[in-house]
Amino acid sequence: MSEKNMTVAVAEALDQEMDRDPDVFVAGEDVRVGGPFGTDAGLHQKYGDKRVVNTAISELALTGIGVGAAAVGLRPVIEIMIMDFVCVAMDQIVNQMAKMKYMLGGQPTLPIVLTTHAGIDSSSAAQHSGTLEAWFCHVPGLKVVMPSNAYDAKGLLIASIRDDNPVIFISNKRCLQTSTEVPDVPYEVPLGVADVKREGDDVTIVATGRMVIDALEAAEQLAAEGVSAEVIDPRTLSPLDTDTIIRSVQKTNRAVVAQEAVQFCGLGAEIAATISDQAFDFLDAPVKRVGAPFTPVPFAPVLEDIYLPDTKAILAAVREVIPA
Amino acid sequence: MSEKNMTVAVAEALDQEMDRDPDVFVAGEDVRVGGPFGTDAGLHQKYGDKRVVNTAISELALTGIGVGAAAVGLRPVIEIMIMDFVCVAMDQIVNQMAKMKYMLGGQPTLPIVLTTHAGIDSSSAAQHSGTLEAWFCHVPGLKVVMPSNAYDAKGLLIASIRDDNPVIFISNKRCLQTSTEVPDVPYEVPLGVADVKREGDDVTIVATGRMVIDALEAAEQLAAEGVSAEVIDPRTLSPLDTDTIIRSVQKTNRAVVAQEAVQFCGLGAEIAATISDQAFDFLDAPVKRVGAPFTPVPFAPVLEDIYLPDTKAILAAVREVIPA
Amino acid sequence: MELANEQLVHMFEQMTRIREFDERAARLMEQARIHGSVHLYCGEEAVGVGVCEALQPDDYITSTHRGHGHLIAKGGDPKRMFAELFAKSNGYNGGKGGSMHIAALDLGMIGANGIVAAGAPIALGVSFASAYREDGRVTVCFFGDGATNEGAFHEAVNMASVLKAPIVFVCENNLYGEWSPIAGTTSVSDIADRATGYGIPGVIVDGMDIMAVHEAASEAIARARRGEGPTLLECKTYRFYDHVGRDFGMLDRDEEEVASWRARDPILLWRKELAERGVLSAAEADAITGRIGQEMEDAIEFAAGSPDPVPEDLYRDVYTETGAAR
Amino acid sequence: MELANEQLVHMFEQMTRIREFDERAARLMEQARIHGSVHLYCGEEAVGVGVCEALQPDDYITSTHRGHGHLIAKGGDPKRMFAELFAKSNGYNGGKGGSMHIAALDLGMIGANGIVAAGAPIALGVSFASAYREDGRVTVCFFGDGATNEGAFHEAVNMASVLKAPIVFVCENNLYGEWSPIAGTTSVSDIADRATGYGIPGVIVDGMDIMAVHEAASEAIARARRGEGPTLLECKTYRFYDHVGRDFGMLDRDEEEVASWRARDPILLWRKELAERGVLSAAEADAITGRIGQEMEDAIEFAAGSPDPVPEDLYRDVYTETGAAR
Ligand SMILES: Cc1ncc(C[n+]2csc(CCOP(=O)(O)OP(=O)(O)O)c2C)c(N)n1
Ligand SMILES: Cc1ncc(C[n+]2csc(CCOP(=O)(O)OP(=O)(O)O)c2C)c(N)n1
Ligand SMILES: [Mg+2]
Ligand SMILES: [Mg+2]
Repeated sequence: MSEKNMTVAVAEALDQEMDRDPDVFVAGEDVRVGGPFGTDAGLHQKYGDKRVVNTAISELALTGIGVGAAAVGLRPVIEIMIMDFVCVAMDQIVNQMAKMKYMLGGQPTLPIVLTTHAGIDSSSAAQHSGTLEAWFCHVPGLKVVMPSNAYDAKGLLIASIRDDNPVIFISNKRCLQTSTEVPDVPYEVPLGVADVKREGDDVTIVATGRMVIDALEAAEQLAAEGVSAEVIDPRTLSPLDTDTIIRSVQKTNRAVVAQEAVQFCGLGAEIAATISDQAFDFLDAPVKRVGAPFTPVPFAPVLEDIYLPDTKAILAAVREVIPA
Repeated sequence: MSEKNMTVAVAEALDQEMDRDPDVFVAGEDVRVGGPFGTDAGLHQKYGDKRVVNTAISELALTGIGVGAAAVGLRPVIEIMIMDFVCVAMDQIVNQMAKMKYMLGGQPTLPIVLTTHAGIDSSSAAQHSGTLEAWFCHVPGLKVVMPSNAYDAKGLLIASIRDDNPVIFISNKRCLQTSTEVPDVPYEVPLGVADVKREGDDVTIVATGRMVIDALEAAEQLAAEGVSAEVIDPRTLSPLDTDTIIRSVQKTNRAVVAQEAVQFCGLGAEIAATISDQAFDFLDAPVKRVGAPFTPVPFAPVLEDIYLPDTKAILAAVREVIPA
Repeated sequence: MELANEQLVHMFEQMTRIREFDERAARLMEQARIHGSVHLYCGEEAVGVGVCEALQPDDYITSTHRGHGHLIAKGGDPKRMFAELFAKSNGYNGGKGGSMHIAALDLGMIGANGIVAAGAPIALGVSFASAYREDGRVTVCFFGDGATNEGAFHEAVNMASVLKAPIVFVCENNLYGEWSPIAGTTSVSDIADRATGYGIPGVIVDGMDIMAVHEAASEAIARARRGEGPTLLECKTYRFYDHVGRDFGMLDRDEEEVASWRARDPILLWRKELAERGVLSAAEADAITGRIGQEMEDAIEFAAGSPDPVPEDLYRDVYTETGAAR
Repeated sequence: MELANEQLVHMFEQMTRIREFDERAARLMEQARIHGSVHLYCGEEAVGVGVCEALQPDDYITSTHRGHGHLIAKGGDPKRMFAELFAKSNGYNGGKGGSMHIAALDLGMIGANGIVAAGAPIALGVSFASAYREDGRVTVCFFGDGATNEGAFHEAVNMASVLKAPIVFVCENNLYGEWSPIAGTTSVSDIADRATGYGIPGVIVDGMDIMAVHEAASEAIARARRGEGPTLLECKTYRFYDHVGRDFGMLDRDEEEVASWRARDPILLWRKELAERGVLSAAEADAITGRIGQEMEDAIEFAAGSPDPVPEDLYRDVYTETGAAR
C-alpha cells in the first residue's frame, strides 16, 4: 500500500493482469513508449512487442484487433489515446464489439477493455477535450466505467479486464494526476456498484469522473455551512447502480447530478430522469443538473475556465435545491 | 396539394431546392438510382452527375465532401444510407462538421444537411435498425431534425437546406411509407418549433419520429376512455422546443415521453429530466418513459415485435401516470 | 498439388449446395416466408468454395453481407442456416442475427457483417490471435470490390502487413457495389493494384474458375502460414442477381454483360471440366444436383417447422453474464 | 519555369519566418506563456513553402496538427498567429482554436486539424467545390506519413481520383508518427507507392530541397488545374524536434539519424544555394533572419498585449444564427 496517482495505478493494473494472464495484451498508438499519459509505462520493456502492440494510427484496425482477438479467446486491452478519437473507431466499437455477441446468438465471449483518456485539461481545445460516456451508455452490449481516483481506477481496471464483456474504461485526464492510497497487490472493485464517497442527509450529489472531486470539495464547504451532502460516485456508468442512488435520495429528498460532459443529452439526464421518476414521492425539490454548456470546448484558458463545470457550479445547484 | 408519402415528400423537397439554388447538390451511395428508399428519385435524371454525386462506399470521404464544399460556399446534402452507418462517418460529423465553425472562431458558414434513414423495419437486425438521435443531440454545433409525417418532412427538409448550419435530418423508415396532404409548392416548417399534434388536458405525450403516430393512436384510444391526451412532436430534437413541452405539462400535470431508440441515455431522458425539473411544481405523477429495451435489435420478427416500442407501451405508460 | 477426385467432386457439390441454397433463399424472401435482406452469392460460388477448400477445418474466415456462400463453403449446415433465415431458435444465431449476421464460430466462420468492410479489422484481430498463440491457423477475409473503398479495409491491410499476420485478403470483385458500377466509385479496375500500397503481393485470378481460385488461394494461404504475411487475392467474378434478392428492378446492367458472365457460370464450367477429366459424368452431376436440391427442401422443411425464439431470448446474449441487461 | 530572384529570396524569407516563428512558439510553450500543444514544423519548412509558392493566392490548402508552417507559407500573418496561440480575441480563430485548429479562410487555409488525416476528406470537399463551380482553383492537402494509415486518407484519395478532383495530396514523410518510427506502423517506406492503388501518379521528392519540392508541386498543381486529377506527392523530410514542443524526452531517435538530417537543414541548404547562385549573400541572409526575428518579437509583443476573449465569446460561433446555443 502506498500513495499513487491514477496514472501509476492504471499502469500497475495492466502490469499485474498481464503478469497473471498470458492472454491479456495491450494494443494502441505509442504504447511502446508508455502511452502519451504514461499509463503504459514499463509494459513494453517487460512484455515486449508481442504483448504490447504498437499500432499504426488506424483506430478501426486497432479496435478490430481487439474484437477479432477476443472473439477467438484472447483478452485485449485496446487503447484509444484521446476520447474524441473514438469517432474514427465507432463502427468497430458500436456495430461490432457491442452487438456481436447478441447478433451471433451468444456465440462469442468478448472480454475486451477499451481504455481512453477524456476531458478538459489545459487548453486541449475542441478535438482533445471530449468526454463522451453518454454515447456508450446508450449502446447495449457495452459496459462503461469511469473512475474518479487511483484506488478505484486500479480495482475497476482489473475487474474490467477480468470481465467477460466489452468495457469502455474512461480515465478523466485531470483525475490521472490525483493520488490516493493504492494497495500494491491486485484487487477488484466490482463493476456495477456505486460508491458512497461521503455520507450525508440533506442532499445527494451524484457525480462522475472529475466531478466527484469537485463534489467532495463542495460537500466540505457545505458542511461548514451546516448542510450535510451525500456524494455518490457511480464508478460504473453502465450498468448504472440505480438502487444506491435512489436509496440515497429517499433519505435526503434532494439531488444534484454533476458531469463534465455537455449537459444536454448527457448521462446526467438519464440519472436525473431516473431519480425524478423512481424517487418522485421523496423529492422536495427538482433534481438539478451540472454539466458543460452547449458549445464545443474552447481553446482560450479564460473561456475554458468558464466552460468547465466545477465546485462552484455544484454549490450553486445545491443551493437551488436547498432552501436558504 | 395532394396526398403524398414521406419518401415522395423528401424527393420533392430535394428537387425543389436544387431547382431553386444551384449551390445545392446531393451526394451519397446509390443516389444515382434514387437511393435505396427512393428519396432521391428522379434527381439524377434531372440534375446529372454533377449535382447528384454517386460516391464510393466511403462515408468519411462522402461526409468530407459535404464539410469541405460547405466551408467554401456550397450547400451540400449528404446522404448516409442507414443511420447505423454514421458510425463510420462520426469523425467528419462530430469532430469536423459540428465543431469547425466554433474552433475556427466563426470563420466558416456550414450549411450542410446530412440525411439518413433510421429505425426498425421488417427484420433489418442489429446493424440496420438503429435510431441514434441522442448521440447527435449531445453534440453542440449540430441541429437534429426528425419528422413524423410527409408534410413536416418536406417543410423541415427545405428549412434544413436553407439553414446555415449542419443539420442531421433523420427519416424514420416506417414513417417513409405514411402519407399526408403535402403542398406541391415549396414551403418551410421552421426548425426549433415543436408541433402540438393533438390537444388535450389530462396528460402530455411527447413523442418523436414514428412514436408520434403511435402516440396519436394511443390518444385516440384514450379519448374513447374519457382521457384527453395532448400529443407533442418536437420535430426538431436539437435545439429542442422546451417551452412548448413545459407549457403543455403545466396544463396537463402529467407526462409520458416516447422514443423508438434504446431508452437508457436516450433523448427521452433529457426531455423527462427537463420536464421533471422545470415543471416540478406542476407534476401530479412521475414522468414515464417509453423506449426500446437495453438490447441490440433482434432479427427474429417475434422478438422484434416485443422489442419495438408501440401504442400499447404508450398506453401502459399513460395508465401509470393517470389514476384509474 | 494434385487434388483427389473426391475433392474435385466435393467442390462441385459445395458450389451446387450454395446455388441451391441461395436460389431457394431468394424464393422464400419473395414469398415473404423469411424476413430481412437476402444477398445472393449465385455466380460467385467458385470463390468461396475455391478458397475454403484450401483451408484447414480450424482455419478462420470472416464474411460480408453476402455470406451464405462463405458459410456453406466453410462447412455450414443448410438446416441451421435456413433455420436462421427463418428466425428460428435453432438457427446458427438463434434467430437473432439473420442472413446478414450469420456465423458459426465452431466452424471458424466469424460472421457475416452488415457493415461493408467491417470484417477486415475483425479478421486482422483473429489472425493476430493466431500469431500470438502460434497456433498455425490462417484467417481468410472475404470482401467485395466496393468494400475496398472503405477506410476499414485500408487500415486492416496495412496493419496486417506490418504485423505479418497470417491472413489472406480475398476480394470478390463482382464489378458492382449495390447498384453502382465499379468504374464510378473505384479508382482502379484491378483491386489487386492496391496491394502495392501495403507492400504485399497482389494476385488476380479468374473467379469463375474454381481451380484457378483454389491454386492461388492455396499459395496465399501457405505463404500466410509460413509467417510471410498477407496476400491480396482478387477474384474477378459476377453476381447473377440483383444486390438484394433476385429482382433486376433497380439494376440497369448491360444485357450483354450479364449474358457473357452467365455463360461463364462457375458451376457449369466446373461441371464441364469434371466431365472432360472423366471425373464426373453429366448423369452423375445431375444426380448430385438433384440430391442437394432435396437436401435443401428437407432443410427448409426442418427450418420452417423449428421453434421460434421465446420472448425471454430477447434479453439474452447482450452480456456474457446474465442479468446485466436492463 | 525560371523563378525570379525575388521569389527565390521570398522563399528563403518564408522558410525563415516559419523557423523563427516556431522556435519562439516552442519557447513560449516551455515558459507556459501559451497553452495547449504546439507541434513544430522546424526541419520541414521546404515542404510547406515549396508547395505554397507554387499556388495562386486563391488556391486552397488543408493542414494538420502541425500547421504553423502551412499557414505562414500561405501568407499567414505572424501577429494574428501568435495572437491565436496566446488565445487572444484577435487571433485567427478568436482564441477559440489555438495551434491545432489555426485557420484563415480568407487566405484559403481551411484549417489545421487535431484529428490525424481528417483534413483529407475536407480537402476533397473543397476541391469538389472548385470543380463544381469551375473556378479553376486547386486544393493542396498536407498530411504526415502516419496519416496515410488512417481510413480517411484512403477514402479521400480514392474518391478524389474517381472525381478527377483538382487536388494535390502532399505527404510530409518525416519518418515518425508521434514516437513511432514509420517502419513499425507503415507497410511501405515510400508513401508514394500508395498512389498505385488509386490510379494516380506517385512522386517522391527530397523534402529538404525547396526547389525540388517546388518543381514537383508545380507540376502536380498544373495537372490538377488541367482537370487531370490528383497526384500523391511524397516529400522526404524530418522534424528536428519532438512530436510536441522541442524536448526530446520521449524520443529515442538515433543520434546519427538526427545529425544527418540536421546537416540537411532546408534553410541552410537554400541559403547556401542562393549564395552560390549569387542571389543572396551571407550578410544579406543574416539581415533577413535578423529582421524576421524582430518581426516575430514584435508579433509576440502584439499578441501578448492583445485582449482576451470576453466571456460571451464562449457562446458565440456555435451556430451561424446567434441565439441557438443553449
Ligand atoms: C458502411 C456501409 N455503407 C453502406 C452499406 C450499404 N451496402 C450494403 S452492401 C453494399 C455494397 C457492397 O459492395 P461490395 O463490397 O462490392 O460487395 P457486393 O455486394 O458486391 O458483394 C452497400 C453499399 C453498408 N452496409 N455499410
Ligand atoms: C485519429 C487520431 N489518432 C491519433 C491522434 C494522435 N496523434 C496526433 S499527431 C499523431 C502523429 C501523426 O503522425 P504524422 O501523420 O506522421 O504527422 P507528423 O506528426 O509526423 O507531422 C498522432 C498519433 C490524433 N490526433 N488523431
Ligand atoms: Mg461488389
Ligand atoms: Mg510523421
